[in-house]
Amino acid sequence: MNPYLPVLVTFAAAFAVIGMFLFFCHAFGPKQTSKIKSDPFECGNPPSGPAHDRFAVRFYIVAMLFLLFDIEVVFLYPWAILFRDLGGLGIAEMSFFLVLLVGGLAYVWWRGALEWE
Amino acid sequence: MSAAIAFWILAIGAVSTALGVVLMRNPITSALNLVLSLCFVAGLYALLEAHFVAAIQVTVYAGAIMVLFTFVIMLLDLGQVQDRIGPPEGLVKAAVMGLLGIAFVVMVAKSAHLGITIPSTSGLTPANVARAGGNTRLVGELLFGPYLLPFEIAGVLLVVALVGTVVMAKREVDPRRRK
Amino acid sequence: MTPDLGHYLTLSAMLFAIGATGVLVRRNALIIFMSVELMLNASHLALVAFSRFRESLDGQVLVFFGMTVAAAEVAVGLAIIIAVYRSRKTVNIDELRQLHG
Amino acid sequence: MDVTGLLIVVGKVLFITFVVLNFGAIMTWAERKQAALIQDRIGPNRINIGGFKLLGLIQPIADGIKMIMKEDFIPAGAHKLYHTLAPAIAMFPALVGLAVIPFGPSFDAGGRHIDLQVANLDVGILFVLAVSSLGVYGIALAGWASNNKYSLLGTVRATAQMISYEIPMGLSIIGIVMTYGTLELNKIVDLQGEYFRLGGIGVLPKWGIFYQPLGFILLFTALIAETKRTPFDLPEGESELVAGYNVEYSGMKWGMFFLGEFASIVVVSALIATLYLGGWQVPYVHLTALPVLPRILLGLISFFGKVVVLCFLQLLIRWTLPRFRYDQLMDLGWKRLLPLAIVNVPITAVWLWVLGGFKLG
Repeated sequence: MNPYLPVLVTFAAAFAVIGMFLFFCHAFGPKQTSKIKSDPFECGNPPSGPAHDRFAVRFYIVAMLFLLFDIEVVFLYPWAILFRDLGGLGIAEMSFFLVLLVGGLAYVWWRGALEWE
Repeated sequence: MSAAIAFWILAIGAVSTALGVVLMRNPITSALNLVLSLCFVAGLYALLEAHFVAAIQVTVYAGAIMVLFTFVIMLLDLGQVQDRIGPPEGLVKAAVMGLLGIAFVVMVAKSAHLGITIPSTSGLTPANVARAGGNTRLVGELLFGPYLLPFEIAGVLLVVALVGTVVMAKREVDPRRRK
Repeated sequence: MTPDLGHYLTLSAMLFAIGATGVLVRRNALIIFMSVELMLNASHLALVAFSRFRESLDGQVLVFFGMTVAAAEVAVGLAIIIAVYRSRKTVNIDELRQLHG
Repeated sequence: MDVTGLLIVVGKVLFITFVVLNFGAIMTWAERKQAALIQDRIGPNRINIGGFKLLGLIQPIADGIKMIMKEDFIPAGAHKLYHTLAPAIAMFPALVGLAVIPFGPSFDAGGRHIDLQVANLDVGILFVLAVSSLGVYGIALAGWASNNKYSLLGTVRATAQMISYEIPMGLSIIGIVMTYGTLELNKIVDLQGEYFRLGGIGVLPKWGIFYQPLGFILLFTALIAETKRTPFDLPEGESELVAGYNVEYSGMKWGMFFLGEFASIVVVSALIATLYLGGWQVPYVHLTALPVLPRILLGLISFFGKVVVLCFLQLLIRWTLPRFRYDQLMDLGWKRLLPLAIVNVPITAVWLWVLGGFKLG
């Protein structure tokens, strides 16, 4: 049997559960809207300022670093599987890569991109 | 039979969401359509027995690259910006491009000779791959064997990208610019 | 009827054509960038299909490198888009024509 | 088409879905009871059916009914579709995460080999990583679609936190993959049934935690951060952000975020139990040599016992530690866990070489 068939069945079950929940909350709850209720909730104060403001670029830097490091992590997986078979050669191959990785991290750290406050 | 059904569902899903990327006005909708499209293509990879590539397609492409896109759309507050295809000359351009695209697809479909088989080079049928330790293992063996140099160069490329992005965005981290 | 190489190539061509259309008709730099990713993805699909039907895994290794390049490209490209947005307050490529001859 | 095989698959899927949802619901009760215990209170004890209170165990059912009967409120200016889609996406990874985790030993019945694992994929553990990396979109959409600045702030914090801790998470699993040489979780569990031998006698099971004590701590920390619970609950910091990305949610949609959160605690526990604590293996008992029924029972008890202990541990952490500041959170992720996870790779290499499972030549 194709190994992905059970995965599809799991997805179907998850969709069914989620759909059921969404249907329930749509079907059984009351519906009473009012002007005040529809306002953005800010602890009872009248809402102030735009809801969609631009936010600090530091968050973007985090996302960017995440993307690049994520790729590096994915690079390590096939190597980790083969680790025992590759022996010393594998160590040498990965040392170079890890030195690059650590170098990149050290640079980012040094430039202060990891500083938060 | 079930492979054919899966192929058609995934293919229709991939194409319709790809159309969504190009046709939808809201950038967030485009981005989400692209995420879906990438996931459908990952499903096709799985159908083609490329398990490792399918997994990293979801992890890296849908789960990291597209997160970055979503972040930028939210960061620049572009979610509300409605982008039009453009004035009449834009529509003409769209129509011409669409026709050219259809012509291209027809050309490929005709020259690909539906039903053709190409000679196997190393006999790595899915059954043989499973016997030799699985798809991920064999891809790894290629990666750390004949493709070692490209692998290390890719590592260098990533570090260059890391340095580049930090330099580009560094002005923002400058403490003087903070509120 | 099991899907064969031709089906996958045709699908790949369709995705590529859709992406190319997006690059040429949209004006929002981010959506153009996403369309580029769509084209790249289409070519990856062709590579994986070839790899499966040639029964060799080299195509998948190429896709792996392709994704690495895509990640690096997106990280730098989006950093550029942000930098442009900060100085020009727009990501509409029609309004960004300083380098226009 | 093999109908019996398909039915078995459907049965296993229903089982894990049932387990995740019910464990998740019971966790809400356990959390409140445990908090009460720690803070010297009584906790939920009023709900009863015909006078039977069952220690307040009926509370989750009452909560569920309450949430269903509440108004499904979508604020003005919100994006209706995405507002509805967000909790669905957020809950999805928790519901499918258990699909590749073996929860019991395999056995033969009726001339058929049955694995107590829904799907045995070639990429195994990468499937969990791939699915969980998609959960970010649920949170991102929730804040973006709500048209509320506190939601958006919570969202930005939550996504930045989740992606920051995904790196140490992926890196610390590398050590396990190096040790066992495979991504398939059933093989990893099988290998954990062997023993470190001293003078020919098996003294210690080859569990991941004995190979990877550092990796265990790193992964556990990173996974707790992924579930966004105290001390990592900044995205929901009530005192700062009202409630973060779920401010504008009510009724069952709100419940889906929280059921998803509790369900992901269960998935996290199952993953840690599988990778580091031997999965369904019972130390010093050779399960595969036992007859079918005791084998399955012991395996299930062992696996779910470990899951319960790990869930309990997470609740204990939640009620013991105060919330981090955001800069501390980011520092922990990028400046502590990430370097440690990188260092863990050479440490593992040396350790495996010392233990003799690996040769340089």
